[in-house]
Formats: sequence, structure tokens, C-alpha cells
Amino acid sequence: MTSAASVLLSAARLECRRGRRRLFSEVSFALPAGRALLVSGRNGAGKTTLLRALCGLTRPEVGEVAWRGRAVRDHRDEYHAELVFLGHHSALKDDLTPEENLRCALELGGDDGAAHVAATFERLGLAACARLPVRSLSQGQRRRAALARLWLSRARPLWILDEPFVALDAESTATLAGLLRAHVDGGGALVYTTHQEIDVAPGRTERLALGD
Amino acid sequence: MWRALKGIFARDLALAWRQRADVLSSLVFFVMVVSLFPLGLGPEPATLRAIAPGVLWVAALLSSTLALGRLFAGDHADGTLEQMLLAPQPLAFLVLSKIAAHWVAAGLPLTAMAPLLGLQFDMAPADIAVLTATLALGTPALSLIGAIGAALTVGLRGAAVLVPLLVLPLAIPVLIFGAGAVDAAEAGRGAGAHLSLLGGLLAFALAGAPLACAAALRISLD
Amino acid sequence: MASSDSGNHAPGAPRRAAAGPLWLRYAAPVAFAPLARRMTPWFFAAAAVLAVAGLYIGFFVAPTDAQQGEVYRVIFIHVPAAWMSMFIYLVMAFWAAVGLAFNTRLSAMMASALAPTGAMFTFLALWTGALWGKPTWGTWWVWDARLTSELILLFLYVGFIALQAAIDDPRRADRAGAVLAIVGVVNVPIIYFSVRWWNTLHQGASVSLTAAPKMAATMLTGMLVMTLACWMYAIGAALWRVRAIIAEREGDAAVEEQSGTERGGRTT
Amino acid sequence: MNWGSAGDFLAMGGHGLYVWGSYAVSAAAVLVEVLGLRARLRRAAAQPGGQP
Repeated sequence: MTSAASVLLSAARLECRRGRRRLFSEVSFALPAGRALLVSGRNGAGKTTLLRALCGLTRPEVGEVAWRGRAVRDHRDEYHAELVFLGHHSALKDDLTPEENLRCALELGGDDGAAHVAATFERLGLAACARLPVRSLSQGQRRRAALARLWLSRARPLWILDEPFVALDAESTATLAGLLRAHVDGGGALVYTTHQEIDVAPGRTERLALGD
Repeated sequence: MWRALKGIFARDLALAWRQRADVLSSLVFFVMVVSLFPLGLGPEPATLRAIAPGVLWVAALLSSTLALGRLFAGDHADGTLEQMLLAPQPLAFLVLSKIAAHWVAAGLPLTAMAPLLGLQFDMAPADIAVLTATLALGTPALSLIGAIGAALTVGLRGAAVLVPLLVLPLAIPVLIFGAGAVDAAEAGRGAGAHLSLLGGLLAFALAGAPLACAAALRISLD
Repeated sequence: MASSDSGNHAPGAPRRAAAGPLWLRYAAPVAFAPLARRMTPWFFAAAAVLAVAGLYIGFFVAPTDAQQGEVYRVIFIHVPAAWMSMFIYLVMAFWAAVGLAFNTRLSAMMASALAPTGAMFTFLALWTGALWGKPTWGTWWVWDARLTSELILLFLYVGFIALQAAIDDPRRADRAGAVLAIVGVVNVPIIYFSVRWWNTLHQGASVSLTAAPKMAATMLTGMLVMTLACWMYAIGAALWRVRAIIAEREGDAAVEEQSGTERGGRTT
Repeated sequence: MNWGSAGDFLAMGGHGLYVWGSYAVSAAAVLVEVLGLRARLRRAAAQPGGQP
């Protein structure tokens, strides 16, 4: 099941620098379908930079990221059509409602799923604030509104999530972990970082430690 | 892709509408700068007529440069810009759609306001028509050129000071042909040549600026 | 299950192999520094010799100009400075573009190293132009097409330098500067054309500035020798500055390497 | 030879200030750049790990 053909995301000898500081070097992995990669490391070890490099946002100093065996740098649009990245920033506009924000995100990504927006908010307990401007939402509500994107982009095989569990209560954490497990079970690939040591897919999770 | 472009355009316009105080303040800035000149130079109608094209154009240039700060800064701060870079559409087109929305919120009000200010400067109706036409052609070019500067300075500390420094020299041709057209019309030489050059500049900026902006944004978010 | 392979490979052997591209990209500037160090004095020496020769021709061989008298002798610094200001911008944009296209760090450094010298020549062209203009046209400054374009060129240089100075990350500074330099170089002809057009329409301000109506051969020789001197100086200064840039950047990288901070991601 | 005396040479036909002003500022600019470069290189070399 993990033959070379089913490798989705791979990295070869990545090295990244921030300013003049070398964050990490010689990072290589190959992530097949149906598996998760948990990136760990202390603050400043370059977890976020690695995730951004995997997305194609940051150009690694050395090395290459490949998606389905093809260099990401040369096939950006096709790669991005199969990728969801949620970073530190919520990518929510304070002046728009969560619903408007989500519709914009779906339009930008070319996803269909607008019909399920209301149902997703219902499931995440956001139905009451779906029509309030984001600026009036609590930190946890904002997080959930940002994560709602995942429920609507399930067709995309690769999810790269930077600290998805931050600022979530126990119930939302369990819901999200369930979604991530379902994604991996369904043959998707997942790369994420977390401080909470949450293994969403036990037995199918690789671990990558930066800065040891 | 069309849906994504329309989505960005509509979202930015909705945002501009919800933050209309910002739009209004750069418009007020434009009116104020223009109004300062009669106070500084005296209310002699002949003088005012002579300086009107230059004054209105310089004020429009400054005001649209001032508005550039809004173009990418908000999107950068909340992470939307990152998502734009990760969208499966060519970034240059997405940027173009943002610039178009920015122009509607910043350049179009200036163009609409200009005839009123032209009356204050005792300009003839025909010259006011030419002035409005030059602004209609010139302010989109200014937005396009300015967007490059805004994209290069996204997230930098000194961005507010840096953007005019980068953009104003590049915008000089637009200023020259814009103000020159009105001058020519006032002098009875006909503004056709100026207007077509201005149109040429706009076409050139339309073709080149989105690409430069896209490259600059990828560099700035690296 | 190939799961354990999907993590990092064994340290050791691959690290050696990885030294290939690493060496190519990092060692080039470091290898270049000693070369630059050896070449710099030669360029400066050539600049000095040529400058002495050029000034000798300019002041002692070239005859007095029939129309302008002695004051025309400003030409021997003014015209070379004006030429250099434009050449250097082109060369700078060329290196910046090469750096952007091929991701070569040395060419981007070369572009940054040229900018201050180019700005200096632009300033000198303007300054000597003003000093020449005062006795010749009776005014320090005219809004002539060439002077105005030169002033805008100075703004372009200042913008490039300011942008690079505002960015902390050297890689972003290199690449952002490159985009700006390319946009600038595309714009320079448009700016020049628009300024000329503007100048011909506003007849009042235009003054005929054809440098020396009938230039004696010795005058031309003096100017060309001085231009060569400026070239040599510009190359020497740029090489010197590129050494400083290399030391500033690679020096810090060397520190990182020595203290051996984070190395390698390891899967467990 | 163009000049009868050193005084003639300095006077530049009555425009000495303009001619010498040009060359003096040019020399000063070059000097400032060279000194600035030397200082910059020294600073860079003095930092730990910098190359001479």
C-alpha cells in the first residue's frame, strides 16, 4: 500500500534559512497516501518555515519538494489545486462574517462546497455567529471559523496545518482530530505541527523532529 | 478562474465599503491638497487656470500613492495574501483583480471629484472634460504602477515612506502626459496625442505590472 | 511497509553527497572574495593613472573653447559622470536580473555593490552640471530634458538602495531589489521620452545644451580617457563593496556552521 | 601649453570657482566613498567569523 507509486509528498534534503540563521538542513521524507506527518521541534526550530517550504511559499535554500513525483516549483497551480494550507493567520477578514469569508475562500480556491457552508457551521457550533462580523468573535470561534475550510475542502488530498489545535476547547479538538483521522483514513495525506502532542492517526503517523 | 477573480473583486469592494472612512479620507486629502494652492498662490483666476491641470494631477498622484498602503497590507496581516499565493490560479490575474477593486475604491472617486475641483479653478467645461478623461485613463495606470511598490514593501517596517520613494519616479510619465493633455487642451492644441500616449501607458502597465506584482509578492512572502 | 524509509535517511553518506549543490551555491561568493581582493588595487591604480592622464589632456592639451572659454573644462568630469550614471544602472539591472533568473547570489551582490557608486556618479553629474550651467546659462538649474532625466535617475537609485536597506533578510533584499531594478530599467526609456516630450512643449524653460559646439579632437580624447578612469574606479569600488557584502553575509553563516546549531531533521 | 602662470591656471578665465568646485566635489565624493568602503570592510571583517 505504500509502494513508491503512492508517495504523494516528498522532500529531498531541504535546507532553509531565516535571515542569516540556518534553521534546518538535510530534511528528507516521503509521505504516501493515507499517512500523516507530525513535525515537532522547539520554538524557532523552523517548523513553520518547513511547512511554508512544503507549500511552495518559501523557496528552500537547498533541496526540493515534490508532489506526486514532480517538482512543486514547476507545477505550482496543479499542486495548489490539491493542497489546503492553514497557517498561523486565520485568513479571515475582520469586517466580513465567517460565512462571507468562507465563501470567498472557496471561490478563490475553486472549490465547490458553498452549499454545505451552513451545515458546517452548524456542526462546529458556529451557526449563531455565522452572520456576525469576525471582529466580534472570540478567539476560539475564530479558530473554528478558519478550520471550517477543512470540512469543505475534503476533496483535496493534501492538508498542511500549522498548529491546528491551538485555542480550541476539548470538544472542538476531538471533532477536529476526528476529521483529520477521517482524512487520513480516506487516503489523504496530512502534515501538521502541534504543541499538544495529539496523534490523530495512531500507527499511521511519521514523526519529523527538527533541531535535535 | 473567472469565479475567483470576481470573488476577489467583490470581496475587496465589500471591504472598501465597510471601511469607507479610509476611502473617504484619501478623497478628502485630494480635495484639501488641491484647495491649498489657491490659498498659497492667491485667487487670481488666470493663475489658477494656468496651474489647475498640474495641481489636480499632482494631488491625484499623491492621493493615490497614499492609498496604496491599503492594497496588500491588510491581506498580509490576516493571512489572506498567503492563501492567494496558494490559489490554483495564476497570481498575476488575482493581483489584477485586486488592483481593479482598489482603483474603483481609490482612483474612481478621484476622477469623479475632479470636475468639481476644476470648476473651483475656473476651468472651461471642455477642459474639465479633458481633465476627467485623463484621470480616467491615468489613475488606473497609477494604481498598477503603485501596486508594484506596494507588493515589494509588503510587511516592511518603513513601507509607508518607502512606497512613495519607489513609486513616484516611475509615475512621472503618467503625470507628464496627464497634465500635459489638459494644458494642450487649454492652449487649443488638442489633447488627442497626449490621451493616446496615456492610453498606451495604461496598456503597457496593464500588461506588465501584474506580472511584476506577482513576482514581488512571492518574494515578499518568501 | 516502507514507513521508516519515508523519514530521513541515515546521516553520514547523504550529507557528503549534499555538499555538491551546497558548495556550488555557497562557495562561489566566498571563492570570489580573494579574487576581488587581488583585483581591486589594479583597478584603482588604473583609474588613478587614467585620471591623471585624462586631466592632463583636459587641462593642458585641450585648447580653450572659442565660445565658452575655460569653464567648459568641467566637461571632463561632467560627461563621464553622466555616462557612468546611466551605464551603471544598466549593468546593475543586468546583474540583478541574472541573480533573479538563475538564483546566483554573487550577481545579486554585484547589483547591490554597484548601486551606491552609480548614485554617486549621478549626483556628480547633477552637481557639475549645475556648476557648469551657472556661468554658461546664468542659472544653476534648468528643467532641461537631460538634467531632469538625470534627477529622476537619482531617485531610482535612491529607491533601490532604500528598498534593499529596509529589508533585513538578504535573500529577499536581493530579489526585491532585482524586481525594482528591472521595472526601473524598463521605465527609463519611457521616462526619458516623456520628459523630452514635456520639455519640447514648454519652450520657455528649454536651453540648448549641446555640450561643446565644435569639439576639438583633444577634448574628445580627454573625455574618453576620463570615462575610462571612471569605469576603472567604478569596477574597483564595486569589487571592494562586494567583498564587504560577502564578509557581512557569509561571515555570519560561517559562525552558524562552527557553532553547529540545528542540523538535520530526524524521524523516530 | 594653455597657461601662462599658476595664477592663470587657478583662475580658469575667471570661472575658477565653477571648474574647481566641480573637481573638488568629485574628488571629495570619491574620497568619501573610498573611506566609507574601507570602514565597512573593516567592520565586516572584525565581526566574528568574518573574512579578512
